[in-house]
Formats: sequence, C-alpha cells, structure tokens
Amino acid sequence: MRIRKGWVLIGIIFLLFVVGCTIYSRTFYQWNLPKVEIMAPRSGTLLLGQYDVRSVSKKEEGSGGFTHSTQILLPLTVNYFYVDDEAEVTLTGIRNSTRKGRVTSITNTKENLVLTIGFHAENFADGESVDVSIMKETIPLSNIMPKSALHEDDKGAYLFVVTKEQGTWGREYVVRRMDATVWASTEQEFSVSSTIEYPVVFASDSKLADGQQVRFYP
Amino acid sequence: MNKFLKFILVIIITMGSLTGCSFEAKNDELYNSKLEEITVHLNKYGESVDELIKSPQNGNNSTQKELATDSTDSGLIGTLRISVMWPDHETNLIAVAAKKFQALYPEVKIQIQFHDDVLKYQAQTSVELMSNTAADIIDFFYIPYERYAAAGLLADLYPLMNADDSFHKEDYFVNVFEAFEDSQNGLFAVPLSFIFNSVSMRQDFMKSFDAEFENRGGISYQQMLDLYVRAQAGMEDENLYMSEFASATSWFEFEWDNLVDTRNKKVYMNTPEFLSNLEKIKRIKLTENVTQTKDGPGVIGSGYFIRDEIFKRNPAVLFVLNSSIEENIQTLLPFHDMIYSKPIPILSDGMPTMYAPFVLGITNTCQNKELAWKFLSYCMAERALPVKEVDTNSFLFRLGFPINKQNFRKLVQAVANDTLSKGGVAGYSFSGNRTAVIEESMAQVEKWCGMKGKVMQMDLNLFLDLIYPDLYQFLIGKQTAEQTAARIQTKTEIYLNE
Amino acid sequence: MNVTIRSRNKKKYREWVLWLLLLPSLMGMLIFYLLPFFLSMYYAMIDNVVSRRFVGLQNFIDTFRNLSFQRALKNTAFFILVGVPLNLICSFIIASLLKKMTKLKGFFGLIFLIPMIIPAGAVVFVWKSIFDVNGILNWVLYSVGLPMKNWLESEWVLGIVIIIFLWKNIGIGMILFWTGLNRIPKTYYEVARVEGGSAMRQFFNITLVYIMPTGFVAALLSIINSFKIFKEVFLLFGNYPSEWVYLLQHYMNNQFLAANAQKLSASAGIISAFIVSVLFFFFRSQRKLSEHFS
Amino acid sequence: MIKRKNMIKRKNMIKRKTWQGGLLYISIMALALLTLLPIVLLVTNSLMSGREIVSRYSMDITVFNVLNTEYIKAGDAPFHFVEMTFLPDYITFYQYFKLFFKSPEYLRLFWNSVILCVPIVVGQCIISVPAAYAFERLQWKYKEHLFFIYIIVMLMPTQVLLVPHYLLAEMVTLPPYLAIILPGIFSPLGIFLLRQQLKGFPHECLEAAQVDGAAHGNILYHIVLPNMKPSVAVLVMITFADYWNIVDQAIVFIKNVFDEPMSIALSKVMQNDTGMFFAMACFYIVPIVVLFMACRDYISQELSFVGVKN
Repeated sequence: MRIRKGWVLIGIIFLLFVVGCTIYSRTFYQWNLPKVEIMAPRSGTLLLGQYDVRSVSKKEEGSGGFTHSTQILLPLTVNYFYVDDEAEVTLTGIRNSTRKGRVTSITNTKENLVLTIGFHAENFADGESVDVSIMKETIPLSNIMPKSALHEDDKGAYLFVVTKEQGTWGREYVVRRMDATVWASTEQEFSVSSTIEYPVVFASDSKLADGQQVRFYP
Repeated sequence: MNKFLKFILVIIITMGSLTGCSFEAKNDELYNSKLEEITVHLNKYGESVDELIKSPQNGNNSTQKELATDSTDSGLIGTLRISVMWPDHETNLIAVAAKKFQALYPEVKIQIQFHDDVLKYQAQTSVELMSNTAADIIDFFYIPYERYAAAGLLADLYPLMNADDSFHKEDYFVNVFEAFEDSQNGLFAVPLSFIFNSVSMRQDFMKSFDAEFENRGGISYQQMLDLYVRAQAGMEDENLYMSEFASATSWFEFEWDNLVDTRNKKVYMNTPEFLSNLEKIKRIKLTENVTQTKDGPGVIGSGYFIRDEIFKRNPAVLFVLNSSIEENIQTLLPFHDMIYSKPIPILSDGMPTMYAPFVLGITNTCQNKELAWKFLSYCMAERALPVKEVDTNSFLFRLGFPINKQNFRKLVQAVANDTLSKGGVAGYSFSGNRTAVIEESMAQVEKWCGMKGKVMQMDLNLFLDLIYPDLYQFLIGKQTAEQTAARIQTKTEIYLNE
Repeated sequence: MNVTIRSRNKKKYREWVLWLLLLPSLMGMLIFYLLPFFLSMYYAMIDNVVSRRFVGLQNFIDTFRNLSFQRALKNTAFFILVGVPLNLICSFIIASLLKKMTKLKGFFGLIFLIPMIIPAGAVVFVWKSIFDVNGILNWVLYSVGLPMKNWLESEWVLGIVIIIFLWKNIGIGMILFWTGLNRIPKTYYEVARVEGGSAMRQFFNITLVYIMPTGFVAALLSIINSFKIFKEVFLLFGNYPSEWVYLLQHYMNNQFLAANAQKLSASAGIISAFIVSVLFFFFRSQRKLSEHFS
Repeated sequence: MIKRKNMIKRKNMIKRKTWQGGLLYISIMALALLTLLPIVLLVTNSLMSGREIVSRYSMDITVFNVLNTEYIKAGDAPFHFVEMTFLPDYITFYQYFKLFFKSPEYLRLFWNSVILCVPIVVGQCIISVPAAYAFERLQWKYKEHLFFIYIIVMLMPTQVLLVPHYLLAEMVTLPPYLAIILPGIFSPLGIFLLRQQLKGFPHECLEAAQVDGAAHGNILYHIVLPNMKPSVAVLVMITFADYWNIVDQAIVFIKNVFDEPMSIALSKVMQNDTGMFFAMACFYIVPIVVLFMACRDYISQELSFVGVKN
C-alpha cells in the first residue's frame, strides 16, 4: 500500500515541461513576434484625375449664360466628372488670361466622353485655340492610405489595424482584420468609407492573420 | 528537493518578465504617437466638413451650447454604479456622458464596470440582482429585463420621470416610451435609441405583384414570405433571393408574439399554418455575401450605395432590410434611378415593430434613484455630437435613432448630408436644392418615427436553446415539419411554465 | 480521592482539546454552508427581494404546482429509480465476474475506475458523436438496414443519460462489491455446498444477505453521484433539453439565470427535503440491519 | 479402470473450466474495452490535424453557429456519417506544438486551474483530518445528528449556495479566487470520507494510548494518521477532480477572461477552434490521471472499509 513512485515522477516531469513552456512563452515567443510598420491614415483629398487638353473655343450663347464654350474629349473610363464642375480655360500662349469655366453638359460617344465647358471671356475671338485644364478631387476625406495597406481575399477587401488589447499577461498589441469598402482609390493611394480609429499596418515582415500578436519595427 | 525546484522557478519567471517589459516601453510610446496623430486628423477633418454642414444649416445652431441644467438641483451628491455591456471607448455614450456629468456635478462619483462576454454578463447580473449587490443602472443588452421586472427587481421610471420637472416630455419620442410599457403600463426600461424595422422592395416586382405596400402603412413578415413564395413560383429560373435578414431566425423573431401568448402561458406552434410556414421558410434563398473587388480607380460606393449597384447586377433580391440609419435615409432621398422602394415598416399584428439596441434600467436596490434618473436623463438629453465623422456618432447611439428629438435631427441631418455628398461622388445625381431635400427627408423620417410601435425583444440565447436545434435538423432535411413543430411546442411550453 | 478528581478534570481537559480540533471545520461549515442554507430558505419565504414581504410556504406551493417543476421532478425521479439500481446490479455482476478471475484482476479493476476521474467536458464530444443523428449508432443501424432515429431528441434520451451515468459510476460500485464479496468467509460456502444446496440457493441466502451493508453504501454513493450527471446533460443539451431529460437542476439553473431567487431557493428547499428523507430512511434501515446481523 | 474414468471426468472438468474461463475473460475484456473507448478515442483523435477533424465530424458540432446561413444552401447536405477511427489517416503533432508553444493563453489558464485547486486540496486535508479524528473521539449526545447535518449540507446543489457566497464575498470584499477557495476548503465532503474510514478503527488501542499519557496531538500524529493515509489519498483525488472541472462558481466570480480556469476554456475552444479541442482535452486530463495512477492502490483498499461494521 504505497504511492506509485513511477507515476509521481511522470507527474513532476509533466509539470516541469509546462513550466518550461510558460517561460518560453514569456521570453523567446515575445522576442520573435512578427514585426509590422504602422501609420496614421492621412486626411486630405485624393486626386482622382487631372486632364490638360487643347481645344477650340466657340462664341455663342451657350446654356447657363456663358459667352463662350468649348468641348474636350476624355476616355470613357473617366466617370467622376459632373455638371457644375470647375475648369480653367486659358488662351494658348498668353499668360494670365485664364478664365473660370463650368461644365455645362456631359455626353458620350462610342469611344470617348464629351465635356462641354462654358466660360465668360469678352476678348476671346471665335475659333481661338484654348488650353482647358480640369481636375477632380474627392471631397476632403479622413483616411487616405498607401495601396500597400490594402489586402484582399475571397471575402472582400480588408485592412490590418493594430489595437492594444488585454492579453494573457497584461496588455499587448494585436492585429485585427477590418473589412473595408474601398471608397475612392488611385494607383498609389486609396480611401475607405468607414472611420479608422487605430493605426493601420502598411508593411510587415511576415504574413499576418487576424488576432495575431505583433511588435513594431524600430 | 522541491524547495530547490521552487527557487529555480521564481528566478526564471522574474528574469522572463524583466526582459519582456523593456520591449514594452519602446512599443508603447511609438503606438501612442501614432494614436495622437489619428485623433488630430479626425478633429482637423471634423472642422473642414463642419462648414459643409453649417453653411446650409438654418435656425437654431445650438450644437455648441452645453445643456446647462437649471441650477436649482446643482447640489447633487452621491455615488452611482453602472454596469455596461460595451467596451470603454469613445463611442460608448455612457462613458462619455459620465465624464461630462462628473465635470458638471463635482460631488457625484460614477463607477462604470465594462463587460464584453454576453454569457458571463448575464450570469453576473443575475447573481448581483439576487444578492442585492447589483449596480444602480444596468445595460439590458441580451438581458431578459421583462423577467427581472416581473420578479420586482427593477424600479418603475414613470414616477421618477414625472417628478423630474427639468425633463420635458415633448423633447422626446413619447410613443417609444409607451411601446416599452409592460402590462400594468409601468416603464421599467428606458431606450436611449431605437430603430423601426423597415424593408425596401424592388420597385419592378412591386408593380408586377400590385404589392403597393407603401401606402398600406406597412407589411407583415407573413405577407413578405407569401409574396416571396408567389414570386419565386412565377420566376422560371428560381434565382429570386432575399437579403441575409430573412433567414429562418427572423420568422420566429417577427412572429413571436402571434405564436406565444406569455400572459396565459399558451403556445400555438403545432397549428397547420405553422407547418405551412415552416415549409415556406425552407424555400427562402439567401444572397451570398457579395464581394466588391478593389480593382479600377474611382470605384465608389459605401454601404448603402454599394447595395444598389451590386443588387442591380444580382438577378433579383426581393426584400432588403434597412438595418441602420443610413439605409433608412438613403432610400428616402430623391435619387432618380433607385431600384428600391421607400422604406416600408414591418408590422407584427398591425403594429409597426421596433428594435431597441440601447436600453437602460434602474434597479430597485439603488438608494439614490433621483440621482440615477438625473444621470439617465442627462444621457438622453441633447448633446453636442463631438466628432463630425458620422460613423462614430451613430455608434454612440449603437446605430439607432436617438430618442431625443434635437439629437435625432442633428444625427439625421449629418447622415443625410454625408449620404448626399457621397452620393454625389458616387454618380447618383439629383436635382433641386440640397438643404430643401435634407429638410424634407428629415420631416418624413421624423413623422415616420413618431408612429405607435411595438418592441421586438427576441432573446437570442433563448432562441439558441429552444428553437434552433430542431429548426436546424428540419432545414437540413433530417426531420419532418410535424416532428419539428411538436418538439418546439413542448420546449416552449416548458420555458413558459417555468 | 484527589486521584479521581485529577482523572475527571484530566478527562474534562481532553474533551476541550478535541473541541479545539473540531472548531475550524465546524466554523467553516457554519459560515459557508449552514448559514447560506438558512439564508436561501429565508429567500424562499419572502415574495420578492426588495419588498421582503413574508409569504411563508406560498413559494413552495407555487413551485409544486408549477408544470415544468413537476415534469423535472418526474424525470429526475425516473432517472434515479432506474439508474441507481441498474448501477448496483451491473457493478455487482462485474465484481462477481472479477472475483472468479485469477490473473489480471487488478488491471481490469483499474480500467473500470478510470471513467470516475475523467472530466465531463472532455468526453461529452465522444457521446455526442456516438448518439447524434449522423453518429456511429445510426451508422450501424443504417448499415444493418434498420430505420435510423434521432436518438438525442427521441424518448430514449433518458436511456442515453443512464448509460453515461453507468459508464462513470460502475467503477466505485464494483470496488465496493468486490471487497464486500472477499469479506464473506469461505467457510459459509463450504457448509452450504456440503448441505447439497444448489448454486442458486447458495447465492440467495449467503451472498445476498452478507453483501447488504456494502450494498447500502454503494447505493448512497451512486445517489450522491446521480446529482453530478447534470454537467454532462448540460454540455450535451444546453439550458432547455427535450422534455424527457429536463432535470431538476435545469429548472434551478434557468431560475438562477432569470434572477428569480424565490423559485430557486424554494425548489432547493424541496430537493433538500427529499434528500433528508432518503438519507434518514437509509441510516435507520442500515442501523437496524447491522444490529440484526451482528 | 476407475483411475481412467476419474481421469476422463477430471479432463472434461478441466476442459469445462477452461472453456468457461475463456468466456469469462472475453466478456470482461469486452466490457473493459467499452469503458476505455471514449478515452482511447480522445487520445488518438488528438493526433489528427484540424482539417481532418472537421471533415470527419462535420455534423453540427456547435449549436451556436445560428446566424450563418450556409446551412440553408446546403439544404440537400449529403447524409454524412461521423467516421470515427482509432488511427487517423495523417498523424501530426501540430496541435500539441501549437498548444504548448504558439498559444500562451492556454498555459496561463492551466496555471489558473492549478492555483485554484492546490490550495483547496491542501486546505481540505489540513482542516478535515483533525476534525474527523475529533469527531470520532468526542462523546457527545448529538454527535450523530451533527454528522447527519454534515451529509445533508454536502448534498446541497451549487446554484443555491452561489448567491449567498456571492453576497458574502461582496460584504467582505474577498478577491475572486479566495471566494472560490474558502468554501472549497471547508466543504464537508472531507469529514464524511475520513470519518467513514475511522469507523473501522478499533477504539481500544486509542484508549490504551490515552491511558499511558499521550496527548491528543501525538495520538493523532503517531497512530491515527498513518492508517488514515488511504482515505486522505481518496479525499485528495475526489476534491482535485471536483475543483479541476469547476464551472458555475468560476463563471460568476471571476471577471477577467484570462483568470478563468481551464474547464471553461474547454467548451469555448470546441466552438472556435475544434482542431485544438482534442489536444487541449488531453492536456486537461493528464494531471488527474497522473494523480489517480499514483495513489490507485489506496482507492481499492480504502473504499472497501466504507460502512462495514467493525
């Protein structure tokens, strides 16, 4: 009638193994966590498109009370210009003769988009060649980020956001996947419709997954 | 021997934690710097958009005026304990209001306990209530507050409301208070925000099935189901969809009051109509989660617009639930080529149904009920919406319409403005003056929110235990409708008789 | 004379030390178990936690009249009346089988004891995958050609709960009966065989009679363990199981979640009354039987 | 001649005995296998990879995926039986690796359980051993009634005691762990078990020790304790098993998710990471099995004394 020494030994070895794992998880595991670079999304406007076209101005009672009007052709993919958008019209070659013009109507032919711009100009002759520059910026946006921050999988476009959460041993930094609908985007940057209150990950040394603990680069 | 073991263990753990925290310091200050940057941007962005809203705005621009309660009862003292089922965050209205309230009344001390696990929150609240050590104000998120009120654990709020003369009833949606009254019309839980369940239907289907529900005051879930089945029978290729909200769970959520009579403990679930409805639920086809790829510059469409574009491409989605404020307002604004109808309220036996995401109550064991009511009315009262970014404001009210009429107007206006500006960029043109459009849509929403409604309080935990196991077996075809109906009937009877 | 005085107060002195040894456990039991019991009985007597109106036995009467409580009582009673005797019979059979074996007796005894210590959370998954609609049992029936059945929702579900109860509690019963059987001296059996009694008569008037005291203790232990089965049933079926397996603890757990202290403590009071009566009957009959035999 | 007939009788007697013995062994072996089936399954399945587990047990393992609408599209789900095997197709230790090296929270939960159980077991022994001895030696009219109260209180359901314990913890502001440990230490189970053991203990030698001047303390220490060791071992094991899978008290008293013992995390793991469930269940069972194996001799020896008249 005695306690089995063999099993007591197994028990001690098991406990030491778990102690070892706990120490590993507190030291080595923390040191080589994936490293990420975070940034605060900048606010401002996104330049959707900028076009400088030379065309011919016509003198006539254009709609909307403008003295002159001109037409410019743009590629069909451009879909962000609307009536009442502003444009600058300058006589080719003559400095400080720019006039403020407005888009009066938008029609499209088979290959391209036709924008007619009306503007006031007393001393422009009919048939003068003018340089029209029109650009479209989005309304001021609160979160603009580089394209490298955007990821995509079968469930849709998403970002990685770093939050400080209550971890196993006190507070730790965790990467969270945030689904986002891309609101406006250009080649380098894009903006998202929802508010982003946490720093966004735009570069990381290994593939990230939701709920993963991370450390910062420097 | 084990003394030696313990000695090694202590050394290793201390050494480990020491190295751990040195890294911590560097991480912290980098993370905090980035965090400040963000808040600075948000505020700067806030001012820039402010002109947009302020310029066309008319009349009483009282957002900045802090609600100065009259000085008579400034002598408030005491402590308040509040337990909230929402993390401590700037979108947590109670946390924000508590800070301001304490600034206003320095002697008042407010302790808030934040929870995030629903099961634990329910267990702890019931133990605290039973042992009379409950917090003074409790957040009824997933909490069966009718049963607590029936057990006499909650305080009736009407006497407090009438006694407090600084609380003018006409500033609030009184019809929503009435919807929350219990059988002896005592008010045991006050909603800080509410949403009327409404649905939009495809206009072309509406004409073909002469389902002019708009001017019939609303549609019941049963009518929607029958219409869907009829439409599906009409379509040859059978790919008529309903949006995610119409899964089998919502049948029980909307028709719970007809199926269960809680007062005299009757359950009508093995009736022939119930069986035929079970068959109908089985035929609903739900939209997969449609993805929006990121290619192509300028693809624009946030929440409510994206649905229009996507569902244009989808063969046919008959009904779409307007679950947030944006969706309700978007369908009201006069964009021309909208394929979905104006919001139609969902009825449950003739009464428009309402869902309250943000409900608070005062416990009977609270010593200083006046102070608790003062704080509650302060949370409900008109407040300056701190950040112009619409999302954070609507989260403050947990995506519901605020119960205070001024807050309601401010939020709806901000949302309408945001919708119009985003709509403009997203290629939805509309004619007419922007402010007139906003005013008109706001009046429409306010009239609509003034309806006399009924609160849909379906406790999801209850549904998980009572109905889901058998419903799931039925939906994957392992159980006939009769068996399922019989089983759900007996289980619900047990629940009612408890 | 003074010798007697000294010995008497020495006895008095010894008594005091014994009380000192008993004190911590007594105090602990009072503070953490007896007072809470009386507090919960007080809760059962008042009608609601705030107004504290004394109501007397009204809550108990309501609980008795409550339909769900009656159903729960019926199920629990059925479970105990079928489960405990079945457990005694099975462990007795296994114990007698083991008695006949020569080699490997300790090894098999050990195997039957292991389920007692396995926690419910780990094994409930195995029970679910055996008895579920598309589980092993249905697969066997399907391959044999018999009609399949949703066992976890059918009227046989209490049988499944009893199987789990047996699986967990056969070990203890077997050990008790095994040592009880060893305790019966061999001589009684020789005498019975000499008188030419058949195996059956031998069994009835010797083994059965002498095993009775151990039988009592085994029955008491399995009744105590029958209350622990709630953990498995809760993990398998959740708060509202089908009506055949709705036990008393389910009723109490749901009242607990609905923060209804009155119904909770009233039902607890009723259960304790049942336990007290069963125990009282047990101890009285055990004391009577042991006088009869010694 | 007679010898041959006896020989034949004895031979078929032996034949009959071996035939019956064989049947006995087979039946016991079958019963033992049935009892061990769940545990063996648990261990072998823990070697399976997460994907294989989900594909094998694709039945609705969790009740809680209520709002995912896939099940409706899979309305015509093929009738898929659970394929339970003892040998997984592809043996991998990845779960164990992930459990021990990749997820520090489960280790923390393990230590929470240990911190919760060890004080209770130690406290229980320190309190119950002297109390049981004192109970046995005390000559007091109402001793049996007091013991009867101990047994009734032992059988009280936990939900009832939860509310008063919470009230007590609130009044005396006990930290959550202490609010679970203190009621655990003073549970009457210990005294019930130890007293049963002492019932079989001859009083005469105790009186003899007392006569030749031994104080209670060293009587307890030198005579009673050595042969109470078996029942103490049983008490340790039962209490450890009880408080190792504690659920109700832990949910109510412990507020922070990472302070909870492992028993609660087990059901959560089943929902969100089924692959890890088996590995964690094995990790969870090891301490109790080791404890049981270590003092299993005491179990069989001690329980036999329970209730037998001396």
